[in-house]
Amino acid sequence: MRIIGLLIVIAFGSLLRYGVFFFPEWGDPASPPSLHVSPHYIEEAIAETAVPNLVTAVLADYRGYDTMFETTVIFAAGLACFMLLRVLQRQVPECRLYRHIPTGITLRIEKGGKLPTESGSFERIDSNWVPHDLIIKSTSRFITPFLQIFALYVIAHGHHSPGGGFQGGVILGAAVIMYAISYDLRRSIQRIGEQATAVLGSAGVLIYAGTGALCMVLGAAFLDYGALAGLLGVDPVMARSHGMLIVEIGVGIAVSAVMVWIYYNLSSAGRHDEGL
Amino acid sequence: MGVELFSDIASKYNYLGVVILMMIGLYAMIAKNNLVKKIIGMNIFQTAIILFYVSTAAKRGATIPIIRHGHNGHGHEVIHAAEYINPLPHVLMLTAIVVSVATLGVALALAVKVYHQYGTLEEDEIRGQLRNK
Amino acid sequence: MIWELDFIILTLVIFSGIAAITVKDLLSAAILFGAYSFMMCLLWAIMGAVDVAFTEATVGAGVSTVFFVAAVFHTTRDSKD
Amino acid sequence: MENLSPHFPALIIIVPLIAALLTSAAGWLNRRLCFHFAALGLFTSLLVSTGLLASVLDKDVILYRLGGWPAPWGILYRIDRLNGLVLVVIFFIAFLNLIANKRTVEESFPEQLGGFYALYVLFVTGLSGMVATGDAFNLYVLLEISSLTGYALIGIGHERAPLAGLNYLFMGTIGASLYLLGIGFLYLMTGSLNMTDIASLLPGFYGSPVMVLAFLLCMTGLFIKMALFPLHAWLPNAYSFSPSASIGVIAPLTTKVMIYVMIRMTFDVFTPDFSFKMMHLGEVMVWLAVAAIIMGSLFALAQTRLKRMLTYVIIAEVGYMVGGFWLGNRMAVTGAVLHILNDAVMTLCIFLAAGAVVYQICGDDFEDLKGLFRKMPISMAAFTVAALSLIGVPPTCGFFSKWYLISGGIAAGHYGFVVALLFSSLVNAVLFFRIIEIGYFEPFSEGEGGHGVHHGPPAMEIREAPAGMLACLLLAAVSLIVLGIYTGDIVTRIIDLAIPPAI
Repeated sequence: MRIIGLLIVIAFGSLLRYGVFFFPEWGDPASPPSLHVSPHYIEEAIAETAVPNLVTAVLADYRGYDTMFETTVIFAAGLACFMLLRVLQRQVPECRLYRHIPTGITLRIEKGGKLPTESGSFERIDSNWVPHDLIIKSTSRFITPFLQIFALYVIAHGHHSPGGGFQGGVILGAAVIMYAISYDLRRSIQRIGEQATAVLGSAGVLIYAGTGALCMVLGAAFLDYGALAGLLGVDPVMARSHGMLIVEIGVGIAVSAVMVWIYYNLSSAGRHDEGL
Repeated sequence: MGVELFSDIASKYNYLGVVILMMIGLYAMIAKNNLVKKIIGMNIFQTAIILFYVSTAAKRGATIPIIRHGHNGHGHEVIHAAEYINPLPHVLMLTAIVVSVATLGVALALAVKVYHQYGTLEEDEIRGQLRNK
Repeated sequence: MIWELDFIILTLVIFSGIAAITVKDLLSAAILFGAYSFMMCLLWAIMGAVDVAFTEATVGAGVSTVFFVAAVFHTTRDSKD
Repeated sequence: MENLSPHFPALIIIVPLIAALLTSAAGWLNRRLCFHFAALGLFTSLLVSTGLLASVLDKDVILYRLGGWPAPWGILYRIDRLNGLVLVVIFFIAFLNLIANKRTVEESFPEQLGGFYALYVLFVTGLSGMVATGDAFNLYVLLEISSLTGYALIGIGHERAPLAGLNYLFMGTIGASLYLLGIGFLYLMTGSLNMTDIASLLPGFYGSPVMVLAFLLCMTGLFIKMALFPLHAWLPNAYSFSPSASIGVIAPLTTKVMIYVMIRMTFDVFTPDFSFKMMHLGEVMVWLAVAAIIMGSLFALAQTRLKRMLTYVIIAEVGYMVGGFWLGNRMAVTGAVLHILNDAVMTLCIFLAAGAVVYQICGDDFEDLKGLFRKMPISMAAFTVAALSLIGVPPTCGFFSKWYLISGGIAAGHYGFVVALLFSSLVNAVLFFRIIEIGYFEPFSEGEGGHGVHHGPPAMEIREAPAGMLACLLLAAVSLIVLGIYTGDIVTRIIDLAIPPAI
């Protein structure tokens, strides 16, 4: 296998190496990609969409249709991980372990047994439980709000600076993932349940597709945000800018929810127990 | 000839880097035995293609594709295409990165499932188990 | 675009890529892959693709590495190659 | 209806997409709605695509600007006669299979209905988008949607399914990445992503090695995805271990849509001039196809399980279409295009029948099939029709596409291809008559009962598949014959006009 692999790889590599001889020079301003389609984006985007970040303008407007499916791909991945890994047959485990948080004493409750009355001060743990590090816990508690605000900023400010729905959504999801790592998965699922992540994931993509469909209902082409001008009370160019903001928010919601969803399923192999 | 070759390499070394990375990724996917290693190779292969696209966008003497003075509504200055890097490949590659992380998620989910089934991530051991059945 | 810097980082990218697929321990491979992604993100930032670099930093170096670690946690760290 | 008709090209993709999202959400809120959302979405798309085909028959080509941007800057949808037809087939098959497998899905995934149906509908969305799009990069994104959902639909099966799904994922990702790289090469040379625009710019680069490489990369990527012979290794395991509900849509559609995409790329992007006359690939491709047909048939002979045997038949069928297409004369290309259509419906019918059998007797070893005609007469009748069509017996549609392919092969003077086709028909005859024989002439696996049903209690009573499954199966079988009868119309009114005059 190793030798076959090496041969295939060398053949493939030398074929590509041969092709590189005939490429335009790297960074050449006169190469076709710099001359044919892109000048229109660079020169006209701000007049046509009022968005200075060209990448956002092209991403969410000129090629907004691609981006809708990009979000759908992520959503499909979330669904796929759920379908592949999630174990839903809940058999009652032989015994459950509960830890009394103030004292650190662990209770072992056999099948059918009930918890003592003060259940608020107990937490469910697994047999491979290890105490979580205080430093990590407090640091993550300190960082999380800033991370979330930064994520919102990235989503909202994608028109003017690098960023946008996707990056912001991942950061927002990462904040939850960090919480789930530094505390434990059960607690994170209590806050943001599996159902919430799944429904939010589809809702995010639905915001995107729905915006496009709304444009269609208003008589323009699918995703032609200019049609929203009357609804938003601005001129068509600003309507494009606002339309992009709406879909970026949809992307942000979908991506953050799905990232958390994938993490839940992957980190507990679908059992939704203590996780990492 | 030698000088020409050297100047060719010097002006396109980035594309050569792409080729090398692709070879690394492809080699890992074909020849490695461990499933997680294959997944890493797959990701390297995909990022190499992303690097290729980003390289096609580069433009000497140009800046990042965010219009200056664009914050207060419509810019009044004339914008020259030569001043800004081509944004189109960047857009495409944002999509490709997303696709690669989606593929990664599904691949890892499948790998975890395979591990639960066979108790190993090595392909030859799995094949051996299947043959013994 | 500073080509010297670009060249150095490209070399680092290639080496971390090779390291990620040759190291025996899968957890190390995951972390090396994170390093690879991060170098790649720097490379793209140098080439002016700020949005792509940002995405790679959050996705490739961030979430992907977490996914890898999660998967390795539920499988095994050992690998024969 | 009237004011919506200009939006039809977008609606065929948007409706199933939104239906998939609603299905997934419904899975968490009210599980009973899932099936209805999915079925409604696919049925609407089927209606819309039929309307689209009707209007494209008069109008030649329908263009739709997504986002309202003109061609090279925005994404364009381009519906012509050929992909209008393919779209109808996609939705027809997806809808029929969905209805047929309602029961099996509910039994296999009682708690994950929403997830399964959403994946299913997203898979169909991706395929139909690939067929409709006029943008080379958009095609990649949709390809990844259909592939990712396909990996999941396969990986949720039993036994070796996760491993097969993972192998499929590796191969599929290499294929899609090679396609992406090929598009990147084209972009580097032309600076455009729109298919028509690329085609208009390419004549300046006909001699360039980069263009040849781009062509080779795109084609290799697509060949991996369509499982052409030396690159087919992922297919048999992936298809034989996945649940019947997923395989009923994946097997008929994936390979055929990839073949359509290959036709689209060669005609609309690389232009027939370049692909057929300048690349000198035709001969090589036809011999590869011959190898695919012969090897697929031989492997199929060696199998002892029904579903696994059928997967090798699919590999041979891929060879038919690829070979016919690369023969490059009008007759053979017509045959290849017609065979996309026919083979999709044939595969649907045969896999539905196999699914019904597996559902009822919980196994697909040839040993288990004994006495099946008595047990499930209607399903086996449909199975026989599909088998006759795969062999190529006249009233069924399989005969006509094979006729075109063989005449094309003779016209091109490529007798190797003709022999391979005849050989494969012969092998198919052997394969299917063997199964029919097992099902018909060996009614009792145990000795009790002797010679008939009147000795005591009947050892085998009729245990047909559920009514919904049976109705869909019959509909598929009937449509095989209907397609056969209307072959002339399909060829003269649609396919003839869709093939560029240069061929």
